[in-house]
Amino acid sequence: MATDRAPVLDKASLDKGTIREIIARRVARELKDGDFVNLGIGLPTMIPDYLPDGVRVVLEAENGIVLAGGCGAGEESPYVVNAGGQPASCQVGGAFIDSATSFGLIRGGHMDATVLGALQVDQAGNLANWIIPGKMVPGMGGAMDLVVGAKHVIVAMEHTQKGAPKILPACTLPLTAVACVDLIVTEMGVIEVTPHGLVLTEINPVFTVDEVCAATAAELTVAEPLGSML
Amino acid sequence: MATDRAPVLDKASLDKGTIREIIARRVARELKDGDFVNLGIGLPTMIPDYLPDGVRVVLEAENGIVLAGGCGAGEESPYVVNAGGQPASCQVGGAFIDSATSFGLIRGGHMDATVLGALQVDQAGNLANWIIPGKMVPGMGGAMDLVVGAKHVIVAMEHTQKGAPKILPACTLPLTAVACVDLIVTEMGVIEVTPHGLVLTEINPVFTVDEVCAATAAELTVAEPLGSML
Amino acid sequence: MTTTTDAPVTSHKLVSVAEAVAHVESGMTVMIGGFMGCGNPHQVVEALCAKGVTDLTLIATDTSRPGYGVAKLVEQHRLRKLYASHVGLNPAVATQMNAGELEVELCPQGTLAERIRAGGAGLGGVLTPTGLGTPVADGKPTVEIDGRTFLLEKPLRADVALISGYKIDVLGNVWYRGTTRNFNVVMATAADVVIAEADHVVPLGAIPPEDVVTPGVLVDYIVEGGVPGGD
Amino acid sequence: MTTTTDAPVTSHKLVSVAEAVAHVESGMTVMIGGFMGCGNPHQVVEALCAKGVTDLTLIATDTSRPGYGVAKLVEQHRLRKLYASHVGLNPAVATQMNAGELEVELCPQGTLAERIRAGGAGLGGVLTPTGLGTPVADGKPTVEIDGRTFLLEKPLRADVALISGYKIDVLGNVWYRGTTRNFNVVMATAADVVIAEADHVVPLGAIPPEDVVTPGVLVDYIVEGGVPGGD
Repeated sequence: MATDRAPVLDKASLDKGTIREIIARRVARELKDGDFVNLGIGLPTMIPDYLPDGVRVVLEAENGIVLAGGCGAGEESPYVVNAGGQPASCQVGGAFIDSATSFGLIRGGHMDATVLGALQVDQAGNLANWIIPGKMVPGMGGAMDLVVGAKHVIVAMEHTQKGAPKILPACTLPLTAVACVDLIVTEMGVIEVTPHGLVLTEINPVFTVDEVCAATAAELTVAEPLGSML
Repeated sequence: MATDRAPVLDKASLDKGTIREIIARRVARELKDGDFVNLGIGLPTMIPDYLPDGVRVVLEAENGIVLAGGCGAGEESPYVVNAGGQPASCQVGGAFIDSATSFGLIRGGHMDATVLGALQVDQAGNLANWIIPGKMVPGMGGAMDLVVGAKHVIVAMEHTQKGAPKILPACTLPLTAVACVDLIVTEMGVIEVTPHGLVLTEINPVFTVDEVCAATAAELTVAEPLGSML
Repeated sequence: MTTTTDAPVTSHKLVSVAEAVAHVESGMTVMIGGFMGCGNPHQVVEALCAKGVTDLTLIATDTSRPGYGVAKLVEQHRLRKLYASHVGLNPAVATQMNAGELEVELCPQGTLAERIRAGGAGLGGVLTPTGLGTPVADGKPTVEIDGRTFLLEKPLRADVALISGYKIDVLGNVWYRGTTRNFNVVMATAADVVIAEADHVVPLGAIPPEDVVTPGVLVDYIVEGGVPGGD
Repeated sequence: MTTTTDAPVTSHKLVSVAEAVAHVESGMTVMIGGFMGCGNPHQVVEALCAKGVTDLTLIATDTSRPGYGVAKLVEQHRLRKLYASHVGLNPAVATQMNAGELEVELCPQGTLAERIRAGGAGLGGVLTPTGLGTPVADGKPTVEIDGRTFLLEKPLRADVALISGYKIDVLGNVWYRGTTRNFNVVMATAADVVIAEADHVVPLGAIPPEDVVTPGVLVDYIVEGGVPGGD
């Protein structure tokens, strides 16, 4: 069973895997029992592993599964894939839906939360996560609809990109959506997007507030009291 | 089996039932094998009885049946009704659909023909068949969508209302839709709506052209040769 | 570790009819699925009448026939406003309209379905050719798109949607029998609270995931309603 | 009297793969259902490649992964223009884009689904909040509705839609397995000619009318395509 708190570590222990686990564990605590949730590819897919006891969420795969599940080795079917195109399953009590219905659920505000990565987030809650002009043009897939439609949009990402801040006063990359992000969870802390800007509400105790602020290009208000994200 | 021609009668034999049969028989010849068709309540529901040999149509009930059928005595189910709210069935090879899907089929141009009655039709193909202000306000139901969406809109009605013309230079009642009618079939003849106005293409030989024109307030061009509708 | 694949999500959606209608208050906007009574949630409608709410705004494709299904809400004067496509077979509507007791907005049936769908799918409105040049278009904006004109019809949502299904599992997944799906499908998407009356509550897995029509995530409460007209 | 209840409507929809792809000509706009190859009509795509058509405009949510399904049309340089929501897992797309051989219009996945649905349902466009303030909105009109702004996205239609179903009866009624329904459902509504590849052609009645997802009236031709990956 999951313990819903990550162990406190020292900075030297923060390798890639540990960072991802810290972020996934913390995001998992944002989800409530019964929530209908869409998780982006990569890190967000780790979140179900860290749900607190008694919390079950209904995962969507936006290509057409309500109550999506994994797929054991040898159980792959050419008929069931998830939104990453990987073999998947529909759990008992779930449903297969078509894409118009799926995005009706998403755009229509029926989804409690979506968790996804970002290239940049800014203090207005603007999100850039789909294109680097002249370089990466994979297409937005379902991301634009998800961040516009979900009730809570949680960005789960490493705080910086090779040391460069990703949390900015204003995104410089083309946006995925305007003023859509509610919460940013990184390995350094938890940041709420409020009408008055970004508020650091929890910190990873291996970092100081000054270190978090230094790694953040946008202005951060520090909540009092400041909680621990672990 | 149906003979696809009505017998030629004299005017005295034109009682209500005969009039309806003449109209239904003639409209039936407009339908092609495999056509997807919606028939309004009343007279249009008689049309399947007169389909020529080898012609089968797929009837829609816009409340949710593709390939709708009748319902024998004792076979009524509270789960299956037609668009008139009457007990109905779905034939083998049919489908039950929801209302948004049903009207997607209708509005989207997937329906080959719809046949319905009218209070008034005019020479621009305008149709009034749903409201008499201050008197009858039943609601338009699905009629407005049907006449906008179906590929062929056929009005099947008695030529006059108690002697008063129903085919007018311009409808005086509120419209169901603008320029939607393709063909008018009455007990007196068959009238095509063309960009140049109304053309009488077939006549019921018990009437003279003068009689048809006298019963029609709109101007009629008479096709040469003028066929028999029977 | 707890993963989502360990066990089905728990459901506490199954409630009594009385608990269900406790979510409907006077003055609310309520959508009710069905077509001429077929697919109305009959038991929930009965309970709503018994509860005595008034001044409802009802969104329904029709008002059924006297004494059957949603007709009761009209006959018992529970409505202040009605959105419908057809009211001709329930004379109480015309009587109350003429008496100034009931405001009626008539809406083409396909437009009504699409407005509700838009409300449930987060769309800003419906661009339809239906109703142009008719009284339906009065006072509504039009939009020109590639040389064609479309009427802009606004989305419809409700405080509560009351729907009916034949088989509903404990997570709220709905399978509809016959023509009962009609407006139930779109209405399940377009209300803050969705109450589904089941002819039969079935175990999880009884409806194959391919044959679920309304996914359970849309349904908040399930009422075991019994069967209209037997079986 | 012949009534429609005497016997099922006759079907001449079942054709060979070669006959089916005869309806696709160079320069046409083609929609192909599927998501990362799952639910692609694999046999029809193969036949289309073999036929040698070029300059197609393809509407598909993605371009799959190398060598699988619709990816082949890219790899064999059959496309002039592409509408898609995601092309990142098929490197041939970026290569051809950068070489100026392929024009790509990226469209949010939900907007793409809704634009196709609008095309099939006779709606003038889609009013969506998705894409506002992003490059997707460039050059597109917006509409203000009750104080909120929506992007007006135009309907999409095609000359031919190529879809895939698990069970298809001889009238063209389709039942989809698993996640294969994805874009197949809306695409079946939005093309002049709809060709459906069946994993299994089944007798009339084998799909209960409640479980039909795409009604046969939408399908013009059926190809018995065999099964992707066995069973």
